[in-house]
Amino acid sequence: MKPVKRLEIVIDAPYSERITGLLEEHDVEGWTLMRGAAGHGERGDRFGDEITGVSNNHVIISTCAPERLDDLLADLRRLLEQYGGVCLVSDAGFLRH
Amino acid sequence: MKPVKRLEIVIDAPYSERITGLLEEHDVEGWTLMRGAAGHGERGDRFGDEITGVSNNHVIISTCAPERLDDLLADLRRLLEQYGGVCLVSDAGFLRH
Amino acid sequence: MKPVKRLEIVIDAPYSERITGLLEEHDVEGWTLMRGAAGHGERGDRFGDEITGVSNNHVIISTCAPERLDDLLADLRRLLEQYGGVCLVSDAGFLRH
Amino acid sequence: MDWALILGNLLTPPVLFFVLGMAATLLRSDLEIPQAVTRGLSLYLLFAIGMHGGAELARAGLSLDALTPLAAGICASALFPVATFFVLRKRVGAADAAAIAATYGSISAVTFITASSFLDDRGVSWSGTMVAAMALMESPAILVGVVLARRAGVSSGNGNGHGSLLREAFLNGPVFLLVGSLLIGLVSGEKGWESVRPFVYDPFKGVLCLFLLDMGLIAARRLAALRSSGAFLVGYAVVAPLVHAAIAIMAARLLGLEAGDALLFTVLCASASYIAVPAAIRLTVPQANPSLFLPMSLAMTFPFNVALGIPLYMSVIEGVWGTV
Amino acid sequence: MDWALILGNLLTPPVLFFVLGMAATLLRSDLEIPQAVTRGLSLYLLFAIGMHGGAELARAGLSLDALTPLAAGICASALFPVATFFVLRKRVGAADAAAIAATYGSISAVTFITASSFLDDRGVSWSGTMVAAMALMESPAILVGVVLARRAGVSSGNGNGHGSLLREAFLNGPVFLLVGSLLIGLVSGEKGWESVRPFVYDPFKGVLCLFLLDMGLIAARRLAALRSSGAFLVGYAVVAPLVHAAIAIMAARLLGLEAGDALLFTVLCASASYIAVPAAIRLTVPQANPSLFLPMSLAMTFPFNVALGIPLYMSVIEGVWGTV
Amino acid sequence: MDWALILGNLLTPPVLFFVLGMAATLLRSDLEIPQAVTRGLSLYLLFAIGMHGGAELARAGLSLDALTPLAAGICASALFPVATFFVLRKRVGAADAAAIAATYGSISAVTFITASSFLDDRGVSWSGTMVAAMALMESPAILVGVVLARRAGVSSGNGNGHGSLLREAFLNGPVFLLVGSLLIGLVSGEKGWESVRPFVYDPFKGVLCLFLLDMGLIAARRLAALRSSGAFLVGYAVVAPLVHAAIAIMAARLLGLEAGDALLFTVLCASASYIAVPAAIRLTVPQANPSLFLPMSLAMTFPFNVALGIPLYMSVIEGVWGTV
Ligand SMILES: Nc1ncnc2c1ncn2[C@@H]1O[C@H](COP(=O)(O)O)[C@@H](O)[C@H]1O
Ligand SMILES: Nc1ncnc2c1ncn2[C@@H]1O[C@H](COP(=O)(O)O)[C@@H](O)[C@H]1O
Ligand SMILES: Nc1ncnc2c1ncn2[C@@H]1O[C@H](COP(=O)(O)O)[C@@H](O)[C@H]1O
Ligand code: NA
Ligand code: NA
Ligand code: NA
Repeated sequence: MKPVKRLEIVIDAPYSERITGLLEEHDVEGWTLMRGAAGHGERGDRFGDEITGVSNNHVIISTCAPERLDDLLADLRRLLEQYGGVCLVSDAGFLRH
Repeated sequence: MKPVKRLEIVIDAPYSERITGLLEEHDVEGWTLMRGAAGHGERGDRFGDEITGVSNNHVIISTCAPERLDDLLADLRRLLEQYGGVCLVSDAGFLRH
Repeated sequence: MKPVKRLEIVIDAPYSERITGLLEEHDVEGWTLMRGAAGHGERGDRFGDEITGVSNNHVIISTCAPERLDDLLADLRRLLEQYGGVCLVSDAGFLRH
Repeated sequence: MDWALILGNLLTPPVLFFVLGMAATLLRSDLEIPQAVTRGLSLYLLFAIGMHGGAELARAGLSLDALTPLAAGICASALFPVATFFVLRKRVGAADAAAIAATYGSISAVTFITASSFLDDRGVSWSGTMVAAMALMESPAILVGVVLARRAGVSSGNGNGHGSLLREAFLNGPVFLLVGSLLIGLVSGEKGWESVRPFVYDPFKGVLCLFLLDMGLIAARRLAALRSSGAFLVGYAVVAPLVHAAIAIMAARLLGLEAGDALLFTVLCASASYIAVPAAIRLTVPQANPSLFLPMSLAMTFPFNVALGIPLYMSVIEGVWGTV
Repeated sequence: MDWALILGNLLTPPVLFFVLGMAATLLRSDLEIPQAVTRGLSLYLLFAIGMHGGAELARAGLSLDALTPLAAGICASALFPVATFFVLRKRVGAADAAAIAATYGSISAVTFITASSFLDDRGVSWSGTMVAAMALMESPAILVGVVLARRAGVSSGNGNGHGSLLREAFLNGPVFLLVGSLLIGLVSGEKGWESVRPFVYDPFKGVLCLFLLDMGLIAARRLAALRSSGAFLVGYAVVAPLVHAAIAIMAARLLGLEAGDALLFTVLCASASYIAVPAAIRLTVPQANPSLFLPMSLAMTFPFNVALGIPLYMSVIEGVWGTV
Repeated sequence: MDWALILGNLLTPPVLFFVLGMAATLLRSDLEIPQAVTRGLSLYLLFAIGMHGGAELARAGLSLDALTPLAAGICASALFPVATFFVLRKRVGAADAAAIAATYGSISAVTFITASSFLDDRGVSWSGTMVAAMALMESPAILVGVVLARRAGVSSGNGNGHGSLLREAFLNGPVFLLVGSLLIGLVSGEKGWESVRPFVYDPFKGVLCLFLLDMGLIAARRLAALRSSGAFLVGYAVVAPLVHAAIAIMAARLLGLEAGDALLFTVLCASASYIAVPAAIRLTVPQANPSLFLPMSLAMTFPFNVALGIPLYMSVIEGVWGTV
């Protein structure tokens, strides 16, 4: 089990590809994306009921090596500033098949 | 990146609004809700297949300042006792747009 | 609040029952399963769009007592080796209704 | 006993698809229907049967005659739970007894729909009043069940008392949609009906087949949970519909209902809810264990009624009414 | 004012189901429609109205006459946003003004569909050209809105400039499906139309009822957000359709449209987008607050048009055109 | 070569919607169909084609004549994989060769359905037997593919051997639904068919259009993955259907099938599975890389067959059979 940083990002559905693109640029081991979340944040309520799904939140989970976290977060912060959304970071052990 | 407590609550779908209401009363920064989870716990199996969705689990993720955790948990415990469900608490760093 | 190990497993949809079966064999307190995740890993992209859902990822969250983690991971590793997928392990506090 | 009728029913597409669904789960096929599809189909069925019933009511006009089965339905839905509660209370505790009482006092819209399609296949007419009766029979059972639980000391789940109880009984999603569609069908009359007919009437039976396939999958998944219910409750899940049906047939005869309406009334009394009531009970009596009342109605009573009950009740009614 | 027309409209199934949906949310019923079903229904409606319009166009042939409403539609969709922007800019800032401008310059396909179904019910004919006009009126408003925002100094959300803007205006999911279905309907002609007709035409009104039920649920959820918009914007959401409609009726008269087409043209101008535009604006002007423009169009303008606007505009048009 | 036939096919709504879907993904439109809707539509198509085939079989009666194409289908589905496996094994390894072998030995229900709709449009008749042939051709290919993999030393994915293999081959969701619906259609006969016809038959082509739109979206998403497959496999994905089709046409001629049935038989042999087989292979040969066999069949063979293959095979058959 490898020690990693676990990232959990909540982002508006239309921007999620930019986030996963960024993650891949930073060579993360992989990511998982869950669609269609509702939510509440600084920019108000999300009911998760919209007709195009454009105001859904997507939840993205990923991991990165602890020493590469700062770089990744610097870039991520720029995207979040532009698009809204949040990121939670925590310590975890990573077990790959 | 602000240190926070990450909360992950699994609750029966019909009660999720009471949980998010409670979270907002306690001034959390926000929350994210994922619908339609299946599960297994003390009260048996949830298949996530029911016709009204009333026996689905909802998963709610939120954060709060570490010093406000105890207050929040005291209230949350009361709701969970009444309705069933569980809560996982862990340490995390929080990055907001 | 009881200290536990939080497990987060991403696995191909068709194998998720074997994972939850394994978790139950190891007497975890319960588990929650979220269906239909997309993802990216060593074995390529998952779009979460397939017609049978067979290439969806399922995300399973569970907890176990810290002292029982090693046993559980040993068995889990064997399944992941066979089927692909990943597991994240972290520390958490567990609050049950 | 008209065995041909029973066998004939077993060979209609709706029943066969239900059996196919159960078989899929029991044989561990990986056939799976996404929950959103299940819920979409059930919304369609409630919407369609509501509109249909409303249009039939508009056609027939509201007469005094129509009030008889409505009143009978409300009485049945309020009285059966009382009896059930006292029969079960000692064995399973007040909360679960109340939940089962509400479940069996209320009705199963899908059983009703299957019965109406059974009648259509045989060319037996039935009236829109029965749809109204169905709509009216959901709420009293919920109310009575919850009040019985409260009187027996089971505390309120949500702490805001009567308002919330009434809301669950009457504003419960499926009840609301059914009643709303019925009223809209009634108000918008023949012209409204014609405009929605190609959606709500023509494809109805086909959708029912697909939905019953899904119900088969869902019901069979709950068979395992029946083991923990014990033999008494499993037996109850088959005996209760027979007892309710017998009472209902007698009542229908006394009230002078036509054969078609008599079958539907019987099916309403004999069927148990697995849509509206579980939703309402979860909110008002959270102490009740859903892995008791839900598998009983879904995995036992529902299949029993759909496969055997409907033609059985019909063969009795045909015998008594003297129409073949 | 033709009150009978307005009341009559209120009693048709589509409007009644919309009201039922709003009532469900306001009375806090737990009726809920899964998002996948909502999105499936909306795909169906765009697909169906596109095919229908294309088939009508194929039937009529593309004539010079048809170009008049198309050109008028494009102009309206480009000019209304400019006016809106300068009216609102001081009050709500450039980003939100541009978003609202695009929203009200664009159109609501569901309002259009409801109006076409209103015409069908009354036996008033309308032409496929109007579907083409609808398809053409989505993109200019988006373009103009975004360009206004950029000129006012609101920076680009995605950093890749014009390419991405054009993509959002023309390749936006709903616009793409509508235009694509229209072209396919046009190309595949009568034979193609006959093959899809039992799916896209016959059940259309029934599906519309179910979709409007859902729209009622969704719209009512946003009523609370209106409070934060302030009285000015709420008022704007009712006044704007009336002003747009008045201008549109005059234009339709000058251009010599038939009564049916005039109503549809009016409804296109008077309606505001809550599907295509919000999607495009989120990507091109992320600074705009979706809890302003979305509730305005969805919770105010849409219900207003569906319940009152359509028959109101029709009664004016009938008066002016002199056809009863 | 009948170019008019090929061009004519390209201009039918199903093919145009497939192209529209591919265009949407390639132009990076954000058009997206929720997975629950995709899966719902595919369940509908399997259910509908199964019922339809069953009803046709019931009508024709089970005759000895009907057994010929069934037996031929089973042989094709068992033999093609063997040949494929030995052709590919050296190049891609045993696990992937077995997976591709099963994929191309099995069939694509949607290609079959598109071909049947192509025949209907041209007024060429075909028999329900072909639906039965389709249902029978899924499982042998899976069995043979897996057995070949096992013999070549690829270990079992799930450790419970033959039982599980047979389950995947025969109880696989799509296979189970198709076979089940076929049997139900057969058993419930004309009366059952009439009751579901307005749901399973009339709207069928319209639903197919919507589904093919979705298939276009899905297929185009996999085009990128083809790059990693290499030129050999990409070429294989076009050559294989041509080779299979040529063999199938000869066999159909020898067996004396009518032109319509010959086309369907050819399409079954020439098409590759992307629904049933991937599902089964994932469970029985998890070592096989799904980003090889899935994009080949979904992003190459499927579009090729739908757009060009079907009319191409038909023009050959018309030439050989001498019917125009
Ligand atoms: N503290 C939080 N915990 C969990 N999710 C959050 C939190 N804050 C915001 N979110 C999610 O992020 C989305 C966007 O947040 P915001 O940009 O602040 O409106 C919200 O709709 C929530 O789903
Ligand atoms: N240890 C656990 N880890 C993750 N989820 C759990 C755990 N225990 C219970 N759950 C979830 O919480 C739901 C309600 O639990 P319970 O009230 O114990 O039946 C279950 O259906 C699971 O989805
Ligand atoms: N580092 C990671 N973080 C989150 N999810 C991951 C990670 N790596 C892999 N996954 C998920 O696990 C699935 C299977 O991974 P793999 O077996 O590596 O292809 C992927 O499709 C992702 O959804
Ligand atoms: Na009952
Ligand atoms: Na407008
Ligand atoms: Na084949």
